[in-house]
Amino acid sequence: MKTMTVAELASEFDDCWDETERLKLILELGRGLDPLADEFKTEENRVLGCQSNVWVVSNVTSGVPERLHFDAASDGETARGLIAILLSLVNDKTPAEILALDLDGIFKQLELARYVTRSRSNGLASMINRVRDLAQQRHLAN
Amino acid sequence: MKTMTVAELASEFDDCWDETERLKLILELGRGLDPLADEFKTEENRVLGCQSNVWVVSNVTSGVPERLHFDAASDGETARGLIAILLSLVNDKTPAEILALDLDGIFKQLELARYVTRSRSNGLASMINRVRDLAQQRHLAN
Amino acid sequence: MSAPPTLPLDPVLLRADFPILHQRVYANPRRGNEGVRLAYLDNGATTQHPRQVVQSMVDCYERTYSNVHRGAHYLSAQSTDAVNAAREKVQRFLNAPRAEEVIFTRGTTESINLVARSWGDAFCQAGDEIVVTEIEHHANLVPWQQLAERKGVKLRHLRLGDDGQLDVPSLPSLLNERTRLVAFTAVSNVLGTITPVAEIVAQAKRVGALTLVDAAQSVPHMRTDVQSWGCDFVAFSGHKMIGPTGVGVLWGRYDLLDSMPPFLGGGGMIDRVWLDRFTPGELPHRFEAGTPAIAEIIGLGAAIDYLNHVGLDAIHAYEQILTAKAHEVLGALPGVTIWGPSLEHKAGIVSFSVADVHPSDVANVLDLAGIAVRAGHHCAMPLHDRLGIPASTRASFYFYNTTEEIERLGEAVVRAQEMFGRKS
Amino acid sequence: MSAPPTLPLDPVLLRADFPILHQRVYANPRRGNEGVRLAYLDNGATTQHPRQVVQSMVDCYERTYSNVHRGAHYLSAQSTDAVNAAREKVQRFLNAPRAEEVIFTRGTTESINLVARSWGDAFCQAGDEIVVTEIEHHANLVPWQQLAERKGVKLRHLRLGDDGQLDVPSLPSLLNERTRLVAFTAVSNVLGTITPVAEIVAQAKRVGALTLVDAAQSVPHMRTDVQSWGCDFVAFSGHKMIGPTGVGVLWGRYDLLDSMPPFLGGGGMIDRVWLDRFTPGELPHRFEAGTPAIAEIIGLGAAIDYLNHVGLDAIHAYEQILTAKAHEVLGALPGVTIWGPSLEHKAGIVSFSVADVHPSDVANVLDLAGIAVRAGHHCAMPLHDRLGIPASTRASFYFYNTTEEIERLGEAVVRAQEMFGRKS
Ligand SMILES: Cc1ncc(COP(=O)(O)O)c(C=O)c1O
Ligand SMILES: Cc1ncc(COP(=O)(O)O)c(C=O)c1O
Repeated sequence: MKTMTVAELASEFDDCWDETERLKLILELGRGLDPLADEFKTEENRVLGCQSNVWVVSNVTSGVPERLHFDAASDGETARGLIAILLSLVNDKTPAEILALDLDGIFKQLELARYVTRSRSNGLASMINRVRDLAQQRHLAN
Repeated sequence: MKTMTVAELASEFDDCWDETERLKLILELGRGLDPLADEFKTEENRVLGCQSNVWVVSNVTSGVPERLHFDAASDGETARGLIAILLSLVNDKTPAEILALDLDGIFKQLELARYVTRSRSNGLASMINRVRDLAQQRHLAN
Repeated sequence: MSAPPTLPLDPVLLRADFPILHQRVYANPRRGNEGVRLAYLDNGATTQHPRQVVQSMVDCYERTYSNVHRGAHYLSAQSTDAVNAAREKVQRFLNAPRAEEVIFTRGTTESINLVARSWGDAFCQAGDEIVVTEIEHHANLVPWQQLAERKGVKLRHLRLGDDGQLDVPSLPSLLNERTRLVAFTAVSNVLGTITPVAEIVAQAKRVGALTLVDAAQSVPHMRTDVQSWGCDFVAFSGHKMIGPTGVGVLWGRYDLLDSMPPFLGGGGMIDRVWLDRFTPGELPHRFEAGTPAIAEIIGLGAAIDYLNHVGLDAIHAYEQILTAKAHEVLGALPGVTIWGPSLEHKAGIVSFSVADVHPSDVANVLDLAGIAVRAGHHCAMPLHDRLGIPASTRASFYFYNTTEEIERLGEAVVRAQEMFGRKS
Repeated sequence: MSAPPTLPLDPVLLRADFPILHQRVYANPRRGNEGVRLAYLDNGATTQHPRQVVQSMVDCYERTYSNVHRGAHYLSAQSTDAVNAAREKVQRFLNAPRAEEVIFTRGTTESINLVARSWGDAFCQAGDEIVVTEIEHHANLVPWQQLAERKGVKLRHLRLGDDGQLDVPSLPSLLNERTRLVAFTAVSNVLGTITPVAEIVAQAKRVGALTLVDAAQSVPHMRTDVQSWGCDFVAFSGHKMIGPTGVGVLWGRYDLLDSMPPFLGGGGMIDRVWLDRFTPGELPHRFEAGTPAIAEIIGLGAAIDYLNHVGLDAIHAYEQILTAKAHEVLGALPGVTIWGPSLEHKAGIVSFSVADVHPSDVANVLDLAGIAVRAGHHCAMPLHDRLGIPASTRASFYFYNTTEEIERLGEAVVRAQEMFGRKS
């Protein structure tokens, strides 16, 4: 799935007339998520605090500076859309760049804050935490 | 201390202009309480749930039907007045008569209900319970 | 309260007391979108509040508020009176023998934990057994697992039958002279199953076991009589019965409670304290350490007044109508599976699955249609394991819901199928 | 907020937000007696509530109320947001590093019991030692006595000096490599003594002991900075800081909390549950089993907003003025003994004895004059034993009290002496 800028995402979401259209857009973005092989759908990669199952793995790209590439999957379609949006914001950035992003703020700007809140239903807050944790680990390892 | 009827008490309390006068009357009635020998001021006779210490003992009078006579003491003067009023209502009655009394109701009628409520400060509720328990024990023993 | 013909109560009239129900959600004024009407069908999680209940707490804070029990002043007497009065309301509501048997807690969860820690730690030994059921809320499961771990107690499990009811006929085979307690729910918070409380209690008594009833989903919806149940402990929450958050009840038999050591230590629960030891106080105070939830207890009293005014029998009868309507509406949709027993064994809770659509996706679409339901495991994971599903979508009703709201629920489920369902 | 010249804040202006303070008590209309003005001087027991705090809860119940966390709908998101926002307000109020370190409980009492059961049972062994002080409220004494009994832990006691302050110089002699915890109050609820928190914490750290601060009487009245204190746990109650009943806080260091097993078991505190076991969830949820006190947590957030608006430094400075006034007024009365340290070590709490008059009699007369104080042991029996008295009368202040109310207190004490004092 391609990386999108916040501006690109914002303009797409801003075109939605109501929440149902907004949801449809989330689902559409989710369909663009690269598939995750079943072997990665482990307990370790599962994000706690999501209602549908969400798995996130990160890989370090070769090259300097090193960048992180995330893959993810979910059995819930809304959750898949949300993780797709999240990954489009962070993928192939350096750990430091990722940590510098105000992800909560961005989702607020996209008027998706309500999905962050519902940490226990859609789990976006937990997904954000997981991505940040993975970036943090890599950042400290360097 | 003499036994008083509810009517007698009510008429005395009804003459009070304010709560301070009412308190003065309580204190005055307390001064009429027969003294309790120190040997009876034991942990066993102490009424739990009173802020000042209150001790109550009961004696069975000879004669048929048997009657209960209570003696009591307190180191708080308000408490002493309240227990004096209580004893004047129950003393030298049969256990069954005591159990039949609606003591809460009587104190309400005397506009002393607030002293019943404050079970943990003046302890009137606890005193009432103790007197009823002692009467109950005697009633069951017969 | 005169209900419309054929209805046991008048939901429209009652709804007028609930300001929160009269709103539109997801409006977007910038785009001239005025949103959708709210249909609150998440009463299993928590219920809404009539003005009368809210006002009782406002009155408390604006007129009579003080700490209770030990203050020697005017306001303190008023607050103490009010808390005592609420305790007596709960007593009558449960038909309990004594007001001192009513212990105020934060909710069902704390009530059950109190029993597990106080009674459990004092009276259970390694090798003793406790029976719970497969349909319990985590609140009536985890505390016993924790006790099992602390004390070496063995847990046994009464199974759910394929008919959506507890397999009560198998209960005797789980009971023996080592059984100390049977802890079970009166109404399943997922399946809506009404369990045969008195029957289970009678069985438990036969082996001398105590019984704890998780009544979180029954006390708000149907008449409760702890004496006719014959059980030893009952736990429930204020917030599921139009009462405030922060308050719940543990009811227990007087003699039993009186034999139990304190749970939380602190002010109010003692008789005497020295630097190195204390002696516990009397009931109910022994189990109410610290400042109680004064305003919330008063609010719970007001909630009971309101429920009594509506009438518990009317509430139950009306909810039966709503549940039947939900079965009718959802049952007519292909691909929708309704979990739980048949209507006559069911309270106002209807959980379902939609083929090929994740429950959280279902709930999401419903939400956007203004319909508040819950999706997930509803704090009953073992039950979902038993059903072979990770999660379900739950609609749960109260007396202020209407059949029209249930029709909207059905329409929204169809919309979810359209948006998510695998196109065949 | 512009305060009158010479005062750090304007109590008259602030009082306008507190409807309950503007009343007369003990009126007797039948006799044309219009009662006396209320002077609420029982703030150590609980404080009153400004309209803003009450309104925040009314708004919650009338507009946004729902259960939090797991509901997948509009209201549920609003409630979850509001609870999260309140948690962050508490975090900032304490200058705590992380919001997840803020655990909502019913109050100080539950907070301390949580630590005693979770941390204590998991990490303390027979022979370990815990230091408490002689001036503790029962809430910071009984839970440790219970732990001592469960685990064979030994309690040691830091004494009260004759100057009304803790005998901190003797603390090193109580500490050794077996000391696991020092649990102490930041402000005595009887003497008003402000204890040297950072100093005690530093001493405890020297032997590797943890520290728990009972901040029930300090957090409402002076600026709190858990990082500059350097302690491990802090406990306090909403109802003592113009917040609602039914809510309190345990703050703990993240790593420490994260190493602790759950206390109450139930919904929300788990990651996964099977019939026979569970895995605990993340912070703060691990310690918040069951439905939290949602409206009360929101009310606590509103209380913090209000206190920040008034300013904690202004509150503390103003209370110093009230306390000085009380010392002046009561100190001038023959037969009156004021307990506790000198003014510079004292918060807004003044306990006293009147020669030859029982404290409950004093409080009674004060009450009839409209002055709400508390008489008794104030849940600090060992402290009263140390003072050699069974009980005392306590006046305790907050920012809405006035020096005029303290003058009335003095006059009423004189009246009590006249009514009860042994005539010489
Ligand atoms: C110092 C201190 N600790 C603990 C408590 C107990 O607080 P709560 O009753 O709110 O649990 C109080 C209040 O009574 C107190 O003053
Ligand atoms: C059957 C049942 N038991 C226990 C609980 C827990 O109640 P609370 O969260 O109020 O403690 C609930 C509600 O979630 C429930 O439905």
